[in-house]
Amino acid sequence: MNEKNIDALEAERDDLHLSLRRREFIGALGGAFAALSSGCGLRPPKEKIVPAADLPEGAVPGRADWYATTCQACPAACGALAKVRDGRPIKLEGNPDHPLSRGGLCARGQASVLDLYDSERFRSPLAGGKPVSWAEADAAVLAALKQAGASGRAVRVLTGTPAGLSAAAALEAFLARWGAKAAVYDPVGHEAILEAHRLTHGRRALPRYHFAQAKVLVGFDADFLGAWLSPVEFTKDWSRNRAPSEEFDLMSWHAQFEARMSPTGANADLRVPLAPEHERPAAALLGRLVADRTGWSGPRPPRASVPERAERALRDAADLLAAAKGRALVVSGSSDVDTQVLVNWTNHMLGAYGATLELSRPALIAQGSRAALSALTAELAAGKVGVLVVHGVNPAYDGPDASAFRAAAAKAGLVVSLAPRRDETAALAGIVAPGHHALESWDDARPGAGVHSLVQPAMAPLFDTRSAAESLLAWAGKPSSAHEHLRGVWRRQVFSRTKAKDFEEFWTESLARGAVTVEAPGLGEGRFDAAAPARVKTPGLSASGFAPVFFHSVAMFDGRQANNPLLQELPDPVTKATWGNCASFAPEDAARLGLVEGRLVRLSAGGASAVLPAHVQPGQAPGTVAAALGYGRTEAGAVAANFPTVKMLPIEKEEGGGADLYALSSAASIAVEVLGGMSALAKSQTQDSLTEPFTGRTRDVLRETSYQEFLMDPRSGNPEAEKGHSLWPGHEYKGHKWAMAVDLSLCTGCSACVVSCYAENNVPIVGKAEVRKSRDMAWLRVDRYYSGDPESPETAFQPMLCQHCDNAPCETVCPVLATVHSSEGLNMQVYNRCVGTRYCANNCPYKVRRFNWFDYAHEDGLKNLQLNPDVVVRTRGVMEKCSFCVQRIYTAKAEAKTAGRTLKGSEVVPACAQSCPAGAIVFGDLNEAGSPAARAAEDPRIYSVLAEIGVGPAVRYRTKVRNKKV
Amino acid sequence: MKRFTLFAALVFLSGAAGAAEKAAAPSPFQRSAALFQSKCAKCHTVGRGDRVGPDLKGVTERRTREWLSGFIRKPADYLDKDPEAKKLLEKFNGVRMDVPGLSSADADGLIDYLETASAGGAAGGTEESALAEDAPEERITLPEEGRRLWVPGLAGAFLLAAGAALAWRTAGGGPAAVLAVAALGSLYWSAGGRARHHLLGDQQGYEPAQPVAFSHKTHAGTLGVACLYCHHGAEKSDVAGVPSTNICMNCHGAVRKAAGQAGPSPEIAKVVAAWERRADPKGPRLEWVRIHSLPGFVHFSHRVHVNNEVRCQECHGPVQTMERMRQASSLSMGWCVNCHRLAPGAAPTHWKRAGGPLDCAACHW
Amino acid sequence: MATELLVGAFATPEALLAAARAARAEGLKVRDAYTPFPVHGMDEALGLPPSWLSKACLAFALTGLSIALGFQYWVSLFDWPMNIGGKAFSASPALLPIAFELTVLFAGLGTVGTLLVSRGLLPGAKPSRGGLGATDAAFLLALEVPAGGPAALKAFLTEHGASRVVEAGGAR
Amino acid sequence: MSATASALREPLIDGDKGYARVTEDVCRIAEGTPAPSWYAGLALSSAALLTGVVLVVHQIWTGIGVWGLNKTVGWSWDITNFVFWVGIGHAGTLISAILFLFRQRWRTSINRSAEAMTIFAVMCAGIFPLIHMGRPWLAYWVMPYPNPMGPLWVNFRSPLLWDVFAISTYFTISAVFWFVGLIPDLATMRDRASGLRKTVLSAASLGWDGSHRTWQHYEMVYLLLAGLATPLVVSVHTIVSFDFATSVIPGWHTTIFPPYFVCGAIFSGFAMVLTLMLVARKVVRLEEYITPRHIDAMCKVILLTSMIVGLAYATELFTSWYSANQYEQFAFLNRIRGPYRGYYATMVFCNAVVPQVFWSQRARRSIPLVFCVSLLVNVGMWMERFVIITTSIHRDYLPSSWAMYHPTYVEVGTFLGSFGLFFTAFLIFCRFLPMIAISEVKGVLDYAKPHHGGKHGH
Repeated sequence: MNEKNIDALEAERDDLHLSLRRREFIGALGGAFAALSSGCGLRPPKEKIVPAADLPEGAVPGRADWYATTCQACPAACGALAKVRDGRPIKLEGNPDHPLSRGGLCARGQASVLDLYDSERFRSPLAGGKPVSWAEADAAVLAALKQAGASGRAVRVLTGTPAGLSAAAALEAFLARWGAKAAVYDPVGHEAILEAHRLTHGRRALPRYHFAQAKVLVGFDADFLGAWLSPVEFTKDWSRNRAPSEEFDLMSWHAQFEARMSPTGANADLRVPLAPEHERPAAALLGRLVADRTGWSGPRPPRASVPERAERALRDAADLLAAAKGRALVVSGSSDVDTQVLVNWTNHMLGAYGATLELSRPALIAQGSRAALSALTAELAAGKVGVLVVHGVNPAYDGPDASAFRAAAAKAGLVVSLAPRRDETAALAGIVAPGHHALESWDDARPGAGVHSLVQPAMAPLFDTRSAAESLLAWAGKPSSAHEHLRGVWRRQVFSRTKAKDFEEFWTESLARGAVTVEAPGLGEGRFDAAAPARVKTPGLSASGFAPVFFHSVAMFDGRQANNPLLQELPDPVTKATWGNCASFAPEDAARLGLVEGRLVRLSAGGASAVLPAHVQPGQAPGTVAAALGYGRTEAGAVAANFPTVKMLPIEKEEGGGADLYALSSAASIAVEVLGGMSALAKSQTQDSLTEPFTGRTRDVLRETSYQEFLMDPRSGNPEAEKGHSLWPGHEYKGHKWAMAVDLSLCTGCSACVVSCYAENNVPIVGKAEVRKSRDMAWLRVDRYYSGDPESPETAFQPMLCQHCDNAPCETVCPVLATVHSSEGLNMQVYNRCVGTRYCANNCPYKVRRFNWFDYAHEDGLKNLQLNPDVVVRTRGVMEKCSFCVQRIYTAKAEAKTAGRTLKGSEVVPACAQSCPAGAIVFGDLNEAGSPAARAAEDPRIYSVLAEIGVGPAVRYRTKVRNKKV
Repeated sequence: MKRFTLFAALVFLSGAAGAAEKAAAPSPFQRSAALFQSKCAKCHTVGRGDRVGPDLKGVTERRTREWLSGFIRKPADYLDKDPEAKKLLEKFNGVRMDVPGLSSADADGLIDYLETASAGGAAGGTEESALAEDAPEERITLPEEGRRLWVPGLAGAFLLAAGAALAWRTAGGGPAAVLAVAALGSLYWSAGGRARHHLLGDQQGYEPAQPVAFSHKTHAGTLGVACLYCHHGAEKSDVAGVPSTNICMNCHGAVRKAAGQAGPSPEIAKVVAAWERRADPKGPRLEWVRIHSLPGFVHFSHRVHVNNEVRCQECHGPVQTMERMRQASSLSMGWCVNCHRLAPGAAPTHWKRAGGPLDCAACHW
Repeated sequence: MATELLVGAFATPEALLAAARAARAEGLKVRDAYTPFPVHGMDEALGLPPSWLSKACLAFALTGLSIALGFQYWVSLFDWPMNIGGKAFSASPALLPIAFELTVLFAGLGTVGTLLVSRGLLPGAKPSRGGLGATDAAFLLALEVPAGGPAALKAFLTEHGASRVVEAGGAR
Repeated sequence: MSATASALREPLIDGDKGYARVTEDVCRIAEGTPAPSWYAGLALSSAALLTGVVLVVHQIWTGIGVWGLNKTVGWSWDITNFVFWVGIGHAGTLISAILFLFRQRWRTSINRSAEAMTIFAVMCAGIFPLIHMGRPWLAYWVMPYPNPMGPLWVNFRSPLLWDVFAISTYFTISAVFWFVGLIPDLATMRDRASGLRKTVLSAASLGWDGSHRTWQHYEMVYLLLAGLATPLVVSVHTIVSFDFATSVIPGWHTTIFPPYFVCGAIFSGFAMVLTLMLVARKVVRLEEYITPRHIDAMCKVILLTSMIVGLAYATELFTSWYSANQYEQFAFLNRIRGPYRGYYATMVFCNAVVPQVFWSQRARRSIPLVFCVSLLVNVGMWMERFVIITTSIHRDYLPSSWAMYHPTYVEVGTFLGSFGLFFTAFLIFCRFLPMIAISEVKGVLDYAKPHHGGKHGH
């Protein structure tokens, strides 16, 4: 079966490679249509069609089916819908029915479908690096387990926090059978929060945050709109209070104190650069100020001094927080337990527990501890471990001391890895028992108490892999299919807690919905230990050198998806750099060190060092160096190592993609050495400001106003554009008139839309060298502009895509009619008619047209399986651009016509709008009265970018509103 | 096992999606008529003769209601045991009726429908194979590469001829002959010669040999199997699809010899072999040669056209007369656009809508 | 037309002009003059009417203009109207450059073509007065031999300064 | 202007030649064995041409990405070279047509070479729009031909399509004009040749016999062609300038472009004619035909057009300032002060400053100086096109997409290759065809001789 699958898929790949046609992918499930090109006479090459032998009833070739499942790209466990076309999942989208994520899906989630087709996945079990059968692998593991028992050496499982009930039950069964112990360690941990709650509330728990309830919000280095905990859920909640309309009651006020410029900070109403060493004093000061205003009578932490600017901001924040008691929230991403204790104290005083954050039904992700990993490393080093099973973590890369772990693991009797793909830890394993990709397996997730989310396969396994739960159960002596196991666990632990009567009915309904919420036993919010705040010590002065701020970026997170080209090419929302990390410095530090962008610097601490290109980051706290983690992986594959993805010119050489900073991440201070070399960053945007050089004038591209002014005048900051004269009467759109509105108040720059667009529209990945030459192919990009003081700038994001102008300048200039206007207001780009003069791109005021400079290789046949068969793969020499997802429009029309009804514009949701967790993008038919798109057109905040040149865009923006309460 | 559950989920989901789309409730009779169209009409007619199965006109008079209801619900039982049914099975080449999942209410409704239809109450006009015109394929036209080009062609011929005459007088025979030949060529082209020459890449008339000598003439013509019976994707999906082997086996599970032949047909044997060894990756596979092939940058939706009552033959030609399948139309863009341009008055009356979109993006994504 | 011709060769254009004028004055039939470059005053000396090619040129130009405008309007308004950049289907100003270019193209090619064809200047055509140096430095005058025979004519030519007199066939 | 004028005028052709001598002098170049310098020149230029061919093949094979263009700068060297060569291609027809209409008879010595130059320059120009396409093998789609796509025609609103018509019309009419002028001279050569050469020349000269009845129509046609080519020559660069003027990009969207481009074209065209003539008259010893008087006259044209171009630069700046349009003002400030300011400075220096030396007659008569100035003008005019095209789009409306453009070796080599083509073609022309219009020169031999001037009043 698996063999056959691969055959069929490879046949398809060959075909795709030969002719880049996409129509022939029919029904991969049961043997498939595979089209082969062979022979060549006067006619075009003869194509063969091999029909499926046994096509099941209900399966219709050429139609997409959607499965509800759970995204497994990070522990947040957002609900996802997998689009399956002819047996292949080709797209993940947010599941609106999911209780947490409610419809959005982040960049990494969107990209994770491509991980399924990663050629670095294991294709079969391995023993000593050689492919073996499952029977052989199981025998070897069982022998080692028995031998460990006999020789008195321990059996250990190193795992992340089990994602759900199924995984936990399988783990328990295994542990029970072999008397083993599990070391639970999470690469992206939130231990300080867990510990702090143990100290303040007597319970080691991670609260669930309800940003929707928070009208005043203060963040300390918590990138909750970027990559912190559950960004999709948080963005959804946060955005509820961010888009003012006239009937809107209150816009939230958000202050962020942070060292690096994070996407969250960039979206805050007030952002104050704050070095890490000032974080605890600042939290203490805020606590004391809030205590003054709320009448806290208990003991207080000692006074600490913070920079003056921060102190002023903290006073303002304290005023507002206290005034919004019960609707206020303070969050911190700090890994310092004391800081978190102070934050808990402040939240307690503000009455936030039970209102804006909840311990009663806590979040259940990332419960592990580093101590568990160090204890295990010590045990390993002492040679006490007979069998080590590693599941879902990669400490040989991202552990706090990866080299120690690697050395220790060598002393284990046998290391068994359950990793689905190559990684640094699997490289140490004697036996690899590869797991499935999430889209191939039955599993579940429990991101929070009472929230159960199902993972169901969207395709039969591509390779000879086995779900991790099946492996653990097999070794526990209770072999069961993952499906049966999952059903069993759910019958016992979920079904029993619902009111449903029939399990089968409950099960199919749950599968269709994707997630179930059950009554979780309320644990109560716990009692706050009033003595805790006073136990906090004020920190000593920081050491010399730079304070490290190594963070999880929106694209790379902890590096688990480093081999995903979609994420490598995704520009960081803030730095706009792709393909590798860079060391960011505050402008004043850069000036002092004589750094310019691209200058190589060596960061070192202890014995470890890393070389990175420098980057000057406005708004970064002086005395810090910030860089993204997750790069510089050695065992992740060709993409992570940044091998060229496009044919290079003979004179161009490619360099590696970023540096691994995990070894430096626990250092207190970093020495920075400026090296002689340069390595230009591959940035998708090189001009950071809307202020022109030479004139100092600001371009009216991104309109802003303050909430206060907005309340006085809803059109504030958005003066009506002068209406110019036209030579032409214009055309009437009688049927649909497609249009889009983007709310700049809601756009957080998270870039989910960008990846969604890439995945939906087969946008080519071009690689580092090409991005450096400004040749990225993004149809939809998120422009990021700074304004004001470079020490502490204001930031704004603006998604920019084809504006589908009614008077499109690109259309007039195309000599061959390759781009013309449709009767429904679309600016159509006909790839097959394009001869590639690029005149249209030159004449585009928004510069949203992208040219295929090369045949952007679709050489990795496996990756090609992700290509959307509904969208043609463009050949070289043609222009391409955003089509408003015309394939979705016409598919929806076909559905409507088949069903004999007329299409409603609001039925069509383009990929970008679908993915947006904040709901910033509204798409629809202007002629459909009362539709969101038609209503958006009446919004007083609506404006067209560059309205003065009279091109009449169909994409319009809503003014960004900042809450200037202070 | 895994696959089964996956399909179960798939079937469930597609069913759920379908249920959600159902419009206002139709009358019971309408529902039965629709049921007949979807479940029965591919093999049976009412008053249009035997197809794969018998003509059902007047069947309610021939059989009892109970017998019919039982047969509809559990055809297998009857085909195995009931003598009447066994006789029919023999008559219709051993093709076993297999319609799963009909309730007794469904069966009653169907019998009511058959009664009415036999009496002529429900015109058979909506029947799948009924064509509103006698030969819609005759409206297939050659691609008009040079629409209205005969005027400039003729003018060119005239000018060239005049030039030739002048050259004859002033420069002699050689130059005049060249111009005269050019004039003749132009005349030929404008007088219709242009229609006789295919442009490069025009596949019209392509009629390759297939691995199995499948005859559309026999199946669609003589036996009158509805097009959508095998190419069922055409009404639900953009892709019509080459039928999967299990569809062949619906009939050829029993039928092993061609009409009028004594022994088993070697052609059918190929299909049977492909079916029986379908699980074997090295087993024989049916590698059909693709005939209708649009370039990758063109999207054609079968379901939109089929649901607009555009007949299969209007594009694919008189398939029911083709022993070997051939491409009847050029499938060029101009050919597509000629129909899309038809105004409501000019379009065939049986189409639900006339005047298809002329936007590039309607086909080129 | 088997009329015999006498061709006189002169050294300068002035001599040729004088001879031609004299010949016409004496009522001799001047068939043609052959010169290395166009000699001014020759038209009048030979009594040629003004060239009609300017009228042909105008006709060609008008043809080009109407074809260009007609075709562009037909395509834009009737054959396949398209919304391009929101402009009206006709977008008249945009049609002018091509109309102009095609006017010039038709006029130029047509006029030259007419010249070549009407004067028999086509590949393969034979020059009629080869070997007499009319393309180098000789100025020739071809006179029809009157009924009285060539002698008087020969004398006439020599008298007007012809350095050489040659008999020629009657073609062209 | 009769007697006085002739007394003041110098003869157009030096050396007091007879008709036969002119024939001999001009035909000798095409009939004899070429000088070693000709072979050296041919070797050099064909090497450059070969380089260009190799690089163009590489570019078409691999993709246009081998150039340095990017998402922001979609045109740079390619269209710069195109406009540059089209501009150069203006001098020939201008000299032939406009000077003919203005009865500037000094043109006869240089018009043949200038026309040839036009044709070769337009060939060089035509290559660039062709190879700048992403899919040059589909270039025929820009022609409105009946096709099985509906038929789908072309976009008559696109300036690029106007370009197609303008350039192809210009090329056709120039080539016809050139060929019509060549016919009598080909006949002259035919009558001197023998063997294969004669056969070829016989076919090419179309049976020309110098008949005055033909000459009469011929002169009319020549006049008509000149009359047609004059607006054509103006229209071509006007239409080329529409590529930019009709766009919405600040720095491109400029109404001054048509006259500005036409003058620039004449300016650069004359400079290129001068460059070539100065070399040619030395190499093939035509000093008596191309006299200092010719050079002097051309220098004056260069001086005039230089000042017009300089005025255009000033007007551009004034307009952008006066427009009060933020984007417009920035576009021009960015030219002067932005990353490409070196190009702008070179452009102003070469085009507006350097030619001012021609106010001095001594400068106009100094061959080496004139040669240097003509080269600098060509450099400056190339810069002008680069500045207009590249600096306008590399920083347009949205700062987020601003980008820098740097050429690659492929672009540089392709440009070199276009020079290779130009000079190779020109050298072959010199070798096989009469470089000077024999019949026309014969017509002006008497010019400035008292009897002639008196008679015709030139």
